[in-house]
Amino acid sequence: MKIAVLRHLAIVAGVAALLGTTAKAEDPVRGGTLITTLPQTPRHLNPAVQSGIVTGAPGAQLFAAPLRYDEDWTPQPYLAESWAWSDDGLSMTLNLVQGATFHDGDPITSEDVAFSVETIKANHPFKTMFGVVETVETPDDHTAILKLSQPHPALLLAMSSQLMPIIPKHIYGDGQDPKSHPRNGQDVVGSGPFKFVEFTADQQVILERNDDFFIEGRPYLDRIVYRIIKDASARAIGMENGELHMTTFENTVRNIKRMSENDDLVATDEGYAAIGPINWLAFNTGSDGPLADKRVRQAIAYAIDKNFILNAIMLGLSQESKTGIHPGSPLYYPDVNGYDLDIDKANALLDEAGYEKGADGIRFSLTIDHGNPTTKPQAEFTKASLAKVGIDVTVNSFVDFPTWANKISNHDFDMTWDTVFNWGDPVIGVHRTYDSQNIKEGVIWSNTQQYANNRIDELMAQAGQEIDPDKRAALYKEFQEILAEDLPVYWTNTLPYHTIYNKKVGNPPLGIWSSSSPYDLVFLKE
Amino acid sequence: MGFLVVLAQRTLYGLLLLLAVLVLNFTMINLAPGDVVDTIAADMGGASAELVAQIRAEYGLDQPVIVQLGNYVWRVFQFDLGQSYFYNRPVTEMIFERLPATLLLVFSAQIFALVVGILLGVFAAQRPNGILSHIVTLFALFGYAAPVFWTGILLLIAFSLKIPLFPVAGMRDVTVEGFLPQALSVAHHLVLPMLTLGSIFIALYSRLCRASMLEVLGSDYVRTAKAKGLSPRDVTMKHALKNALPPVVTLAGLQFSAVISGAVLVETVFSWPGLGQLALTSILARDTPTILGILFFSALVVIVGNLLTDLVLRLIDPRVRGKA
Amino acid sequence: MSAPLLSVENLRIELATRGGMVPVVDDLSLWLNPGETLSIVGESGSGKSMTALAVMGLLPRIGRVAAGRIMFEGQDMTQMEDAALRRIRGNQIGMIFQEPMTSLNPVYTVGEQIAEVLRHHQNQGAAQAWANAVDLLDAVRIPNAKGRAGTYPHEMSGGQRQRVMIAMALACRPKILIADEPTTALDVTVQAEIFDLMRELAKETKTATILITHDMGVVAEMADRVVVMLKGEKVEDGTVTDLINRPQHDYTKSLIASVPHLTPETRDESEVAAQVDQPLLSVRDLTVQFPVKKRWGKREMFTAVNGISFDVERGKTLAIVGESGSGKTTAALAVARLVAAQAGHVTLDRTDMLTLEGEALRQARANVQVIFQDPYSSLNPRLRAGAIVREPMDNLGNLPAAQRDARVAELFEQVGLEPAQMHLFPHQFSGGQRQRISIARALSTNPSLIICDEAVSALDVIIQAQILDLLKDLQRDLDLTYLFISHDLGVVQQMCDDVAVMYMGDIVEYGTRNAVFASPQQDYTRNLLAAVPSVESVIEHPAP
Amino acid sequence: MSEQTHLKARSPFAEAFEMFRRNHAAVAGLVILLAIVAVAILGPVLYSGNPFDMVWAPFTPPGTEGYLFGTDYLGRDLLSLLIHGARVSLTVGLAAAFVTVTIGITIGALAGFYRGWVEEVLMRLTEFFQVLPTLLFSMVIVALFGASLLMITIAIGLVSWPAVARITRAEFLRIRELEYVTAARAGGVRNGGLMFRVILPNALPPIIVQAALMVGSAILFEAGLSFLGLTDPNVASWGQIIGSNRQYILDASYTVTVPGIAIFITVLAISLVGDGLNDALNPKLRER
Repeated sequence: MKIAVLRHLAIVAGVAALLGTTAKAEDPVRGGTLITTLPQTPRHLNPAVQSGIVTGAPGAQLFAAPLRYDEDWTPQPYLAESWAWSDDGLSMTLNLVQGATFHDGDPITSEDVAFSVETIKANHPFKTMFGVVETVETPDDHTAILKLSQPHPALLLAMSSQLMPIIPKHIYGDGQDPKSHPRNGQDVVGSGPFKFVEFTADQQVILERNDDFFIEGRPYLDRIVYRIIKDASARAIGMENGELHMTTFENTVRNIKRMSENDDLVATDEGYAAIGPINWLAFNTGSDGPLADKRVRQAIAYAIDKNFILNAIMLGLSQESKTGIHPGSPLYYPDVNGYDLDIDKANALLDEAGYEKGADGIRFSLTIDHGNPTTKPQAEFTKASLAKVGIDVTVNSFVDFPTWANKISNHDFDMTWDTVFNWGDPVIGVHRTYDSQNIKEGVIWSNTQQYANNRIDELMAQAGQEIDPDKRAALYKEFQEILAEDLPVYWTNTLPYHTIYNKKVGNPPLGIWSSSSPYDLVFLKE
Repeated sequence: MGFLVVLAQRTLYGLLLLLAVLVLNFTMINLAPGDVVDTIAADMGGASAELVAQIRAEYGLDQPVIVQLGNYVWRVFQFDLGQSYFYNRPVTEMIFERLPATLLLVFSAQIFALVVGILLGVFAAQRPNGILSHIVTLFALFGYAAPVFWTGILLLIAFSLKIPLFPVAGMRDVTVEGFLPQALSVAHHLVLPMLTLGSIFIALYSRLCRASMLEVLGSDYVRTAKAKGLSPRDVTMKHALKNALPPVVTLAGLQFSAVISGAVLVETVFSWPGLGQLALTSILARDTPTILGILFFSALVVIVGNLLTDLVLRLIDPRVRGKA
Repeated sequence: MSAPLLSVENLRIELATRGGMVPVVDDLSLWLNPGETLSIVGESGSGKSMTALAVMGLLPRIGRVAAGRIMFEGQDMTQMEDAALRRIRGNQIGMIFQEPMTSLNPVYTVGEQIAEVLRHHQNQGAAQAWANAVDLLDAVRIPNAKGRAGTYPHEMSGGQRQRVMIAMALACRPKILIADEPTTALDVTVQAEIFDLMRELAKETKTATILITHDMGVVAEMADRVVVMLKGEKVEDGTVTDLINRPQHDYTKSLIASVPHLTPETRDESEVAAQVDQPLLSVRDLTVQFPVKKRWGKREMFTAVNGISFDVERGKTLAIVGESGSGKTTAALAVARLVAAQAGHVTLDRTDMLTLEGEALRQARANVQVIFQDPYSSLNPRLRAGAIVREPMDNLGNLPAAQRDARVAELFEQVGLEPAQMHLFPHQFSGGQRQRISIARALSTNPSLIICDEAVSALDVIIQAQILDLLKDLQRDLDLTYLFISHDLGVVQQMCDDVAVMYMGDIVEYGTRNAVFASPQQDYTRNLLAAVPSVESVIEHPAP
Repeated sequence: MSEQTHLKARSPFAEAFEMFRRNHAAVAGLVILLAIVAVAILGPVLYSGNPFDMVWAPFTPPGTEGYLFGTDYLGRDLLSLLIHGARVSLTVGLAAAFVTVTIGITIGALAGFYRGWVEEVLMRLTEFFQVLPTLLFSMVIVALFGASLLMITIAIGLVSWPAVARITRAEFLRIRELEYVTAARAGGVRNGGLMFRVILPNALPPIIVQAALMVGSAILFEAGLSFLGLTDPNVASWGQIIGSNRQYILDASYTVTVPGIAIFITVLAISLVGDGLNDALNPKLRER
C-alpha cells in the first residue's frame, strides 16, 4: 500500500509529529453527530437479506454480528464473547455476551442467532456462505452451535456485520417474506450500537446512539447521519466545504487525489481488504469465436497496457491485481504472469492461434460491454488497445444494470469489464467465478465465462474445506497459477476504494470491512 | 359559465388523459425487449424454469397483455400502483415520499422564472431597441442555451466549493430542529437548484413578455389609457401588463413537462430527493412498476399544472371566464 | 368674438421611416372656438388622425412635432412637460377613438375604467368615483347603468362600448372632445344613435368638439366648420354650408359627390320588363347554420341565413344590403358553395349547385367567382400577381397552359393594370390595385356570376368610385352578372338593379332599386335609409 | 400606378432577408453557426485521426503540448473529440428537428384544415403528448429500446412535436379564414393544394423559427440524455463528452467546460438566428 498519496500524507504526518503538534492518540470524546455518506439509496437496511455496501454500512450499526475484525484479519469478540471449532471442523460453538438486548428491549438469544443464520441461508445471494450449515443448535440462551456438513474455513469471516447480522426473530419471524419485510426499511429493530431514527430514500438515514448497547460506555457518537449523495463531485465538494465528516467507498480517483491535498482531510485506502474489489476483463470462453482459445485471451492481455490503467486511469491509487484474489488477502499469490504490455508477443500469439491479419489489418471483431459506468474508460481503452493488434472492438452502450446482467448471465457477450468483490474469503467471493458447477444461465456473477477446468474445481473443493491456513494457501497458490495461465478473466487492478475523513473524526473505520463495521469506536474530536 | 362546472369538466378530461398515459406507457414497456422476470430472477441469484413460471404467475405476467393492462388500470383506479421490484415497497408510498421535493422544486423554479422573466420582459419592452433591452435579452438567453446540468455544476463549484454559500446536496440539514429552522434550511438548500432550473425558462418568458408587452403597448386601449392622462407607470403596470400576461402564463403552463424534465437533471446534480432521482434509479434497475408510477405521476403534475394555469388565466383575463 | 379655445399654427408632424423623417402633416393651421364643432375631413393617410394625436401629445414613438405650435388656453402644448400634459389629457381634453371594440381595456370593468379617470383627475374616493361612473353610464343611455358598470367590455355591443368611451372622455367635463372617426366601425343605425348622443351631450356640457371623419355626410350633419385635408395639407376650410355649396378644390368636390343621394333617379322601366328569360341564379329557401359550442360540449346551431329566396337575372346586379351580422355574406358564399348550406336550392345556369360533390363541384366553381372585401388578405402574399390571376386557370377551365400567360396579360389590361406588373408581389401594390388584381382573378375563368363581397368597403372614396366604374364597365362589356354584397346604401344605389335587404338572417325587403329606395315597405328599411348621413340638410336649394 | 411598373419584384423572403441582415445579433449568430457547421463538415477531414485514439497523457491541461483543449481521462485529444462531436450533435439536432417538424406539421395541418372530429382527435393526441414529461419519457424509450443515436433522435422527435403541431394548427386556423384561401378554393384548388401550396407556405414563418429553435433544444436534449448515461459510447457527441467526463469536473473541469461551452455557443447562435428569423418573418414587426 505504498502509494503516492499515502506517502505524501505520511510525510505530512511525520513533519507534524516532529513539531510535536500531535501528542498522542486522543482520548475518545462522547457526543456529536457524524455526517457521512451513502453513494446510493439502499433498498432497505437489513443486510441479512441484501448484499451490498449501502445496506451494509447502516446495517452494521443497526445489527451486531457474532464477531468483528481488526485490520490484520484477526477475529475479535463482539456479540460472541468466545467461539470454538470442534476438532473435526464440523461444528462451531458461539458463546453470546450476557445481557445483550435488541433495541426494543428484548434479550438477544441463541434462538435469534439460529433464526438469523436460517434467514441468511435462505435469502442472501451468497449461497456459499452458510450453504454447508445444516442446523444451528441452541442448548441454552447464550450458546449457539452451528453444525456443518463439511469443514468451512470461510465461516469465521462470514460472521462479521456485513454478512451475518443478528436479527430479532420476534420481528422477522412473523411469517412474512423476509426479503420484502416492512421492517427492513422502517422502524428497524436491531442489536447494534445505533438505533433507527429515520430512513428517507434519496435523502438520508439517521441513526442514534443505543444507550443499552451491550458494550459498556459505547458508542461515543450521539448520532450518525448518512446522507445519500449519488454524485461523487458533490460528495467531494461536501467534504471540502466541511458539510460532511467522512465518506467511504470513494473510487473517482481525481476527486480522491484532490481531497487528499486538503489540509483538513485524510484520504486512505485502508479498510477494504475484506471487501476485495477487483476490476477485470472477463472473456466468454464458451463462445464459438476466437476467445475459446486461451492464446487469444493471453494476446489480448498482452495488448492491454496495464500500467496505463493503473497510472493514467487510476492515477496510481489502486493496486495491481494479478489474480482473482485481492492483493489485500493473505491468500494472494503475486508471483504469476502479470501480462505486462508486449505487443509483439500479442501479435505472435494471435498469428499462432491462426488469426492472421486481413488485408485491412483486422484479424477479427469482438464486442465489449461494461458492467457499470465507472469501467467505461477501461472499455474504451480496450477498444483502442486492441485496434493496435488488429482486433476490431465495438463498445456496447451500458444503459441499465439488469440489461447488462441479463446479457452477460445468458452468455450473450464476447468480453466485458466488470467489478467483482471477494467478500473476505475466496469461498464466498472467488469460487463462484471459476466453478464449472456454477455455470448458470441467468445468474450474474456466476461463472459467466463458462470456464471449466477439473483441476481448478478440485482445488476449490479442497481449499473450501481446509482449515489449516498454510495448506490452504498452498492450494490457492496452485489455483492462482493455473488461472493466470488459462486466463478466463484478465485481472488488472483493485478498485481504488478510499475512505476520506475530516481530521475531526477519531477512530475512522479502517478495519478490513471499512464502513460495514460497527462505528461504536468512532468519535468526533473537540 | 359556472366556475365549478369548468373545473369539473377539466378534471374529468385530465383523468381521461391520465388513462391514456397509463395505457401508452404500459403498452410501451410491454413492447420493449426484455422481461422483468429476467431481472427478478437475476436479482434472486438465478431461477429455475419452474420458479420463473411461478414468478410470472405471481406478478400476473402469464396472462395476455390486455388482461394485464386491464388489471393494472383497475388497480390504479384504486390508487394502487403496484409494488416496486427493486425496493419491494408500494410504488405509491415511494412516490409520495419524493413528490413534495419535486413539486417544491418545479413550482418554485416556475415562479422564479416567471417573476424574473416578466420583469426583464417589461423592462426590455420600455425601449425595445435600446442597448439595455438587447443586453437583457442576451442575458436571459444564457440560461436557455447552457445545458441545465452544466449550469448546475458550475453553480455548485462556484457557490458551494469556491464560495461556500450554499449546501452541496440534499434538501435539508437534519441537524436543525424546529419547524422554522427546518423551513429555512429547506429554502437554503433550494436556492441553487431553483436558480438552475429556473434559468432555462427565463429567456422564454422574458422574450414572450417583451413581445406581448410591445404588442399591448401599441394597442388602442393603452392609447386610451394615455389619453386619460394616466402616468406612464400606471399605463405600463396597470393597463399594459395585465393584458400582456395571459400569453406568458399560457406558455408557462405548456412548459410544465419541460420543467419536470429539467428537474430530473437538476435533481441529479444537486442530489435533490425528488421523483427525478427515483426515476433514474428505477430506469437503471428496470423497475417497471416504479417507472410506470413515476410517468403517471409526472403526467398528473403536468395536468395539475395546466389546470392551475387555467385558473390563473381566468383570474387575470375576464374574457376567458366566459369560455369553457 | 373671444380668442379660440385651441389653435394649431403651422403644424408640421414628421414620422421616422427608413428613408429618414417624412412629413405627414405640413403647415396646418386651424382653430376651435368654445362650444363649436369643427370637422377635419380627409381620406386615410391625410394626416387628420396624426393632428389629433399631436394635440393630445400622443404621437407614436417614431413621430414628432417638427414645427408649429398648438396653443391651448394660452400655452403651447408642444412645449409642455409631460406631467403638465397629463393634467390636460382626459381632464381638459377628452378623446374617443375609431375602434370601440379595442379601445377599452378588456381586463377591467367599464365602471372601473370610467371611475379611474375621476379618481385620477378629480381625486375622488373610490365609492364616489364609482357612483359618478354609474351616473355617466346612465347619461350615455346605457340601460341598467348600475348593473352594467360591473361588466367587462367584451360583454357589450360595439355601440355600447362607444357610449362608454364617450362617458369616459366626458367624465371630467373637458373643454374639448376629440372624436377620431368615432362611428366608422359601427353600423349605420348605431352611428345615427351615437351622433344624436354626441350632439346632445355637447350642447349640454358646452364642450367644443373636433370631429375627424372621411364622410362628408357626417360633416354636414354634425359640424359647424370644416377643414379638408389631403396628403398632410389643408386644402380648404370654411363653414359647412359654404364649403358644401361652394367647394373650391376638386378633392372636396369628389368627397361631396361620394355622399349617397338616396333620392331615386328615374329609369327606363321597360328595360327591366324585357327580361323574360329564366334567371341566371335562382335561390330558394336557402338556410345556413353554424355550430356554436355550448356548455358540456353540446353543439347548438346558430342560424345565419334563414330560408331566403331571390333571383338574379343574367347581366343584372342584385345587391344584398344589411348591417353586420345580418347574414348577407354568408348567404352569398353559400351560393358559391364556399360555406355549407343546410337546406334550400341554388340553381345557377341550370346547375343545381347544392347537390354537387367532388370533382363536379370543383369544376362548377369556374362559373361563380368572388371578389372579397379586404384587399390585404384576399391575395396570397407568397404568390406574384400574375400567378394569383393564373391560379384559377391552372385549376379550372380548359385553356392550354401555353396561352394562360397571355390571357393573364390580357386580364391585367382589362382591369387597368400593366402586364409588366405581373411579376410583382401583392404587398407592392396599393389597395385599389389589389382590388383590380382580385377582379382580374375573378374574371379569369369566365364566370357567369361574380359575387362582390363588400368589394369596395375598405377603399377610400375616390378609389372606391374608380373600382365601381371598372365593375360597371366590365359588366357592360362582358355581360357580367353581379351579386353585390354591401352595407353601404350609397354604393348599392349606384350599382344595383334589384335590392334585397337582410336583417338577422331574413330578407325583409326585396324589389327593384326604385321600389326599395323610394317607397320602402318595412320599418327596418326606412330606419336604415334615414340613418344614412347626407348633405341634404345644408344644401342651399336655389330659389324656385 | 406607373411608378411601380419598373419596380423590382421583391419576394416576401427577400424582404425578410433584408430585415434579418439589419439584426446584428442574428447575423453574428448566423456567422457563428455557419462556422460551427463548417467545422462539423470539414473538421474531421482537416483535423484527421480517430477522435477515440489516445494521443497523450490523460488530463493534459488545455494549451500544453499542442493540444488546444487538452486531453480527457484517456488522453484523447479534446479538440478532435469536439470537432467530431460537432458533426454528431448537429446531426442529432437536425434530424430530431426534422422528425419533430414533419410530425408536427402533418398533425397540425390536418387538424387546422379539416377541423371537426379530425381536429378534435388530433388535438387530443397532441395534448396527450404534451402531458408526457419529455425527458422522462425519452429516457424510458432509450432505456427500453437501446441507446443508439437513431433511437435517441426518434425519442427526442417523439416528445417534441406537439409544440410544432400547435403552432401549425394555430396558423392554419388563422390563415384558412383569410380571403385568399377562400379565393383559391373558389379558383378550384383542391384540398391538398390548399393545405400545402396555399396555406402552408404562409404558415411557415413561425414554424421555421420553431424548427430552428428545435435544433438547439434537441442538442440540449441529447446532452441531457448523455449526461444521464443514456448514450451511444461509440460516437462522440458533445453531450457524451460531458457525460463521460462528468466525474472529473472538480479537477479537470475543462473536460466538461469546453464541450459545455461548445453546446452553449451553438445553442446561443441558433437562438439568435431564431430570434432574427422571428423578427424578420413577422410581418407585424416588419411594418414597425
